Amino acid sequence: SSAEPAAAPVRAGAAITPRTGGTLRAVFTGGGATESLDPFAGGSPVDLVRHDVVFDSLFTFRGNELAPALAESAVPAANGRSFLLKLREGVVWHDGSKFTARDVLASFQYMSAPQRPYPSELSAYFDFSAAKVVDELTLSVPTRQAVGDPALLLAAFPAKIVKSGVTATKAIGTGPYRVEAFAAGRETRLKKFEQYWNGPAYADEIVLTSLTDPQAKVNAVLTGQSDYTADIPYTSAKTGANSNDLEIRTAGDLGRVGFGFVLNATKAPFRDPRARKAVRLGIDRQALVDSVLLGYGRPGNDLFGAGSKYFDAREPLARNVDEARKLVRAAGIEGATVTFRTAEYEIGYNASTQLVAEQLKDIGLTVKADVVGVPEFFDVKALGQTDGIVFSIGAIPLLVAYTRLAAYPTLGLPDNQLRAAVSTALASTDEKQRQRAWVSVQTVMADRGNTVVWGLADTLSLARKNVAGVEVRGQAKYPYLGKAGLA
Amino acid sequence: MTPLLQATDLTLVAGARPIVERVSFALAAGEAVAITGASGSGKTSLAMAILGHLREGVTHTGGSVVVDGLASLPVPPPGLRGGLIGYVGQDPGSSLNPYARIGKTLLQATGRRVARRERAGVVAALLDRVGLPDLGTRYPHQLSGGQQQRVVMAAALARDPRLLVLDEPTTALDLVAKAEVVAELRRRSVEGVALLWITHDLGSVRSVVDRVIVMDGGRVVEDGPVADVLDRPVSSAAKHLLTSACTTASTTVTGPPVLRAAGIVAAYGRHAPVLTDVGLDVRAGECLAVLGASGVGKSTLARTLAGLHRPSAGTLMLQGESLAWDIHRRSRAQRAAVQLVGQNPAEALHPRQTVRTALERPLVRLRALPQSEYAGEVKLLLDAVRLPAELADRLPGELSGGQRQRVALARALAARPEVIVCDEITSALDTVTQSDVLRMLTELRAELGLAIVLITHDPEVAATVSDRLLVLTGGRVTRTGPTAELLPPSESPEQRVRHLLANS
Amino acid sequence: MTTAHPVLRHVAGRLVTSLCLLAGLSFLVFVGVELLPGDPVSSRLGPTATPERIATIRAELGLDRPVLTRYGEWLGGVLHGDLGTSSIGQPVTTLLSSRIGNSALLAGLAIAFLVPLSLGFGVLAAWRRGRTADRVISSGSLLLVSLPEFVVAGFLVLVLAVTLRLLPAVSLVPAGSSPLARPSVLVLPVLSLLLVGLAYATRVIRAAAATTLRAPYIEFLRLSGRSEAEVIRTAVVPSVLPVAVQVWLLTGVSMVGGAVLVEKVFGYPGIGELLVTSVQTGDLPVVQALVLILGAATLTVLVLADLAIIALTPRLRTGGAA
Amino acid sequence: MKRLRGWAVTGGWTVFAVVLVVILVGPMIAPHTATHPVGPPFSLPSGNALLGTDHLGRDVLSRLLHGGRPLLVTSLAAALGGTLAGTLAGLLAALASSGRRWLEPVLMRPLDAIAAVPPILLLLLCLTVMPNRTGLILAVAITSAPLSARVARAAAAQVTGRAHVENAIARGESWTWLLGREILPLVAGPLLADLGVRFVAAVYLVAAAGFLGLSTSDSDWGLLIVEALPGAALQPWALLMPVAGVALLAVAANLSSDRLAHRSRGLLA
Ligand SMILES: Nc1ncnc2c1ncn2[C@@H]1O[C@H](COP(=O)(O)OP(=O)(O)OP(=O)(O)O)[C@@H](O)[C@H]1O
Ligand SMILES: Nc1ncnc2c1ncn2[C@@H]1O[C@H](COP(=O)(O)OP(=O)(O)OP(=O)(O)O)[C@@H](O)[C@H]1O
Ligand SMILES: [Mg+2]
Ligand SMILES: [Mg+2]
Repeated sequence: SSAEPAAAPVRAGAAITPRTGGTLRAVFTGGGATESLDPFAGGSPVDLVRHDVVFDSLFTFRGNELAPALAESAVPAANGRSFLLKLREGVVWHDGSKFTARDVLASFQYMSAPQRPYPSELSAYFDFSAAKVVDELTLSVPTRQAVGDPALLLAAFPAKIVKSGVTATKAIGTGPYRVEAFAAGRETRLKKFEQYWNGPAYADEIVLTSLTDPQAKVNAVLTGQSDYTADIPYTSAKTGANSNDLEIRTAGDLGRVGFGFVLNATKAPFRDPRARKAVRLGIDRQALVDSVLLGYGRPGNDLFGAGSKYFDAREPLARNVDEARKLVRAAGIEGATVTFRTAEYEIGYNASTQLVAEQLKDIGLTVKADVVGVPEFFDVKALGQTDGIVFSIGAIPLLVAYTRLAAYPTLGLPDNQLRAAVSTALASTDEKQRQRAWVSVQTVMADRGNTVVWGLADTLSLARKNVAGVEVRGQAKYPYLGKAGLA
Repeated sequence: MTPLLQATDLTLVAGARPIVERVSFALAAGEAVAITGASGSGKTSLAMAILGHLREGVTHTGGSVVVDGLASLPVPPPGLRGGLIGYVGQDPGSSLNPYARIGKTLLQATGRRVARRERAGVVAALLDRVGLPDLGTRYPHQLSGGQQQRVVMAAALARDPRLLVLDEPTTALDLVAKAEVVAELRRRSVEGVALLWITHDLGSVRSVVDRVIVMDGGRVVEDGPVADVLDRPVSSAAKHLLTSACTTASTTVTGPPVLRAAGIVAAYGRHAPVLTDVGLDVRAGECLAVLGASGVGKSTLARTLAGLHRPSAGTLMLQGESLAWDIHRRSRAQRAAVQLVGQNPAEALHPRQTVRTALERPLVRLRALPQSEYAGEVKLLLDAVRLPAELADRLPGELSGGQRQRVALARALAARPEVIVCDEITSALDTVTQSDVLRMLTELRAELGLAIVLITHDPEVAATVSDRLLVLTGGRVTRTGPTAELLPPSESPEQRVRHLLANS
Repeated sequence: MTTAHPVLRHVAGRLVTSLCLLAGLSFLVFVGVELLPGDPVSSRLGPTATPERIATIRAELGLDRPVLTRYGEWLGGVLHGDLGTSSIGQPVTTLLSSRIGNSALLAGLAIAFLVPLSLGFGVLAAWRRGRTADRVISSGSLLLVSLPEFVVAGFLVLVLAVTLRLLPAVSLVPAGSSPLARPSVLVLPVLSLLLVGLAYATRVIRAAAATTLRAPYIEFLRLSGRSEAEVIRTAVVPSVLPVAVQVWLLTGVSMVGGAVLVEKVFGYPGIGELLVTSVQTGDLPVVQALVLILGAATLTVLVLADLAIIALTPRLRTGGAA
Repeated sequence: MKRLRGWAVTGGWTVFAVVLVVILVGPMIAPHTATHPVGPPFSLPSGNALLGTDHLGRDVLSRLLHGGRPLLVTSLAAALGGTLAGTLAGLLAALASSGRRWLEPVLMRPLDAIAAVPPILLLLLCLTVMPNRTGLILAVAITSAPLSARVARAAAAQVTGRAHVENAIARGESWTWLLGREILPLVAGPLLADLGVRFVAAVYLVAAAGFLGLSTSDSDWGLLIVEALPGAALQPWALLMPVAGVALLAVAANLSSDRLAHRSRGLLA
């Protein structure tokens, strides 16, 4: 049957290493005219890919582990109310000048200014206005609340370091590539920066192309106009590549995105934990994976953050319609109608809502899909009135995932034990204690939580076989190309 | 010698009704033949068949037409039209391409490329042949009826065809213009061009044609040398046609005028005025004839009175009360009171509405008649204009030219007007029908006090039916007075016109 | 006395009316976009933003002030040639400048082919009414009309680009150059736009020409021996032009701002997609500027279209209808 | 040849009738519901699903059978409404050029203003004020009215000066008669062609509205097409069948309206 994938996707060019030289052409989803060279302005995948190779962060992820980048360490004070940031020596900017602590201080202030279209959320944790330069390569930064692992936050939120006193749109960074030409919504040409602190990159040149239509991205590679594209639709993957030269790759376990729903636990019927549990038991995870993800993924265990550190990889619940019906009856909501809010914010949101609505008919719940347009999806007022909302979270640190959910009054779970455990996980400077806190958080969520994560979706890319060195650091949709090139 | 044109047993039917029945005749090269016959006798249908064309709804069921050895039916051979046969249709108003200027139409009619520099000259020369000034830059709708007709004639002559098929080509022409056209055709005939000339006006073709064919009910009832047929007709149809009957004693009507216009100045766009200070009045039961050369502004005057053309100055009174120039500002009674029968009957009828609809609408809009009486009234109206009742359910395209003209007249009568403005309403009618219609109008004058403004180029008609006369020259009224004084019965038509125009 | 005079007066009057319309329109749209669901700030920040932050940023951007005040400021800016700043901080003028040219190029090319082709096919079909040529053209155009442009575009890409590799699948235009520098990237987008517009224009022109062909003067022209080519050229074509021009001009206008799907499928840098994304993300300054520019262009074209009716209809041209 | 033409026309009517019947009784004869998955997604035609399944494993045939009615109700209503309103305005404007000159700008300027707003914006604005089927019909109708109006006016301008129209005006005929009986029959051809195109455009605008979260039904044919597009290579039937449905409807409607125009000599030229 056509439900089987055409060919199992391969792991990203693991066996081959890139050679030095050549031009790598890659296509990513663009943001049209809203693209920007300013790392705190452009927010589309192609922007993020570009920011990643032009600018550096203080810390980054390698897989789900933290790795130092422009910073060497961030040592918190014992009470967690400040930390000392030690910077790397010998880093130079694209214009040849030396990188210093003053640049970092200026960047902190720039990124947290509310005029930025995407101001960094770090200012919720750190008091950048009171940060001080200690010496050429050291800063001291006070925090607004106790933070046990500041490096994690500095890596998790966008915190690219821009040069002090230079407009960010000039795109002078410290990264492995510098901008040669840029046209919003069309193309960026990047040239290798020979003085990169981590050793020069492989490809001499990278051409990033922006397209918005998923099929167009695939076509660009199929017809040889480009070498690589990430985040291709499952239908394209299933159709397969038309040449032996190309392959479909998967980002692997760490690059999966959790797809699911968040139930509104602040009002009936999902105020009742039995009702929430009934939904978890009522859905058919495998069917959803087979339909919405066309089999490219695996069932989820209702917890967000798969692939990140501290994740509780327990077994998914099996579908149990009888049990679910019993719970529905016990909660006194048999035959009730609930609304699930959805928009095609990501491919598959509307489809999964429609399918879940069909599946929950079996347990005596009528789900009314409230399909809205993308721009109004996160309308706070509307979120408060709906009973459930379709949601997805990729492999981001649990801390970020749970703070994001808690930020919306109707998405967070009103549970004291949970709240306490999350604060501990944030504040504690002790690794063991943090780990225990995360176990506790996820136990609560698994037991009586309001998230229904039915599947972990693969992120697929289409590449010429000689494209090598594409790394996933954080989200697989916007991979890191600093080490990529042609073999 | 084989004839240039040979029709053998030609039969055309519309529906089940034959409209041309077993017609046979021949035409030698250089010969000139007139075809005449009552309105609706099949003349136009025959002419079109010679050109290899059948109107929609007409089928060719038997016989043949051979022109210069080539059969025109069912499909005309290339070169037949235009090159071999030049054609002037019965309806000049709807014959000209409304999107092309006259000059362009004429240049095309020459059938050859004319160098840019010579174009204006060629056009002027073609127009001059039919007695027209240089109207090359005008569009057809900017011409008077007579001018359109002569343009069509000029186009037919432009290519020197060997046979000219002319379908009533002089109906809209005054005597002077007609004389010019006839003279031109006589020249052609002498040069060896064969003529097939459909006409009701046998008097003026007499000097041109050699033979006359008389048609009746689709058949040829008489075919012989011109003198024989005109002077010693054998068939009853021919006898009938040739005894021009209508004579009505002109009277002097007194009383206040029904319609009185004064000081009319009318122009088209920014051109110089067509009418200057024109005034007229007409009393109940009176017939006022408006006489004037082609293009002098007669139709403009008619349209102005009817509220369809806005004059730039002038006053108008109906029954002593002021009447608005703009039709939109006239009341229902006023609209009914003044009716116009336009010059171009082909355009006056909606191509997709039956005769019945055309006649019923005025009953609906202008006369509060119960619906049950419509059918009877339609019958009466058709009868008044001598049309058979079965015509009621036909579309205008299925009527002959004279039939259309009479439908338009009947439509105007349907409104029960007090004044009827008739713009050349008898031009397409044979003498019999013409006198019938004119007699009918005269009766209406007497019975209902209908006032008539009769626009005509034919002094004969004016002399026969009108009480008073108004002569337009150069856009002004140059003579006005009782008909009997201005057109003494003792003078011949030509004399009368010369006389009239010379005095103005 | 020149005949152009009343026409000039008419045009002047129409332009003044158009300016008023444009002003009214911009106000309505300003207020209207305000009413659209979704909020510019929250839709831009996406799911990572907390409600408090959204509120702060709204205040920072001045979005909490009355609409009238903001409209007044915007209008003042426009009168000084300043179209404002987009929500990500770029001047709208620079954002639009190259894209408007690209869109106009696409539409212009499509129209340049559309005009002769639709006229040719439409008149041919009417002339051969009921015959094979008509059947082919009529059913072909009907079929094309029934297909949405994204299906047509997708099909063209599949056949001409992916399978046959004749043309580029996406319109990659190097930064800093114009699509004209690589004409091959224009072929498929132009073709897609053309096919859809062509089907429509052909149908309307066919119908108009068929009506003309039944007019008595056509019968007479034929009877007097004019060749069919002459009849078509001098009588049929002029009679369909007034209607055809409306269709061409309005199709052209809609191609400038409405080629969203085609731009998307080919990644062509035009304004159609910009408009849609700006509407969806509530980027008011960009929407405003686009509506203003497209509106001005449309109204100008409409005035031209009206003049075309007058110029191409003899009765109106000579009757001083202006 | 004549025989062949006759066949084509009969064929056109038959197809039209079949499509109409399918639309009317479709929901009753559908083997499954429009929403319930019956197999794996994108499966090709089989005994269980005669036309295969869509991206969610729902039966394409059943969705097709359920989706005809909303298509007709929404898209056809919108197209008819827009064309009617536009035509009326255009014809009136053309007619007014002889008498009431002021009427022309009153009718045409607002339509110009509408034409000057990008359709997508118009659609969104309408739907914000009236987020239901009526709003959608209204929105689509409004976007299509200006073009219809202009086509109608340009066509009518060619005939308004004719003597028979003048005569009708002179005898005080009502606007309805003047428009409906004097002018419309002579310009109906282009307007009918326009209507056909408006209908198809409406189908896809309605489908687009579905993606803005404003769908009025869950299996409108336009929606089926939009949904089937990404997987067209895997399951072409899911795309082809609704496309064929829309095309058939358009072709058949046009064939028969051509025929209608030909036959009813009293009504249409
Ligand atoms: N298409 C048609 N369908 C039905 N009847 C028609 C059609 N065309 C003409 N007729 C009828 O055929 C007869 C002959 O018409 P034709 O036009 O040949 O007459 P005519 O001799 O030219 O008359 P007139 O002098 O009035 O022009 C008329 O009675 C007319 O009503
Ligand atoms: N729309 C127009 N624009 C400009 N000139 C016109 C227009 N209509 C008519 N004319 C001119 O006005 C003059 C008067 O035309 P009108 O139709 O009143 O003449 P007429 O006396 O009825 O002639 P005929 O006997 O030939 O019908 C003519 O010279 C004609 O060329
Ligand atoms: Mg005749
Ligand atoms: Mg006249």
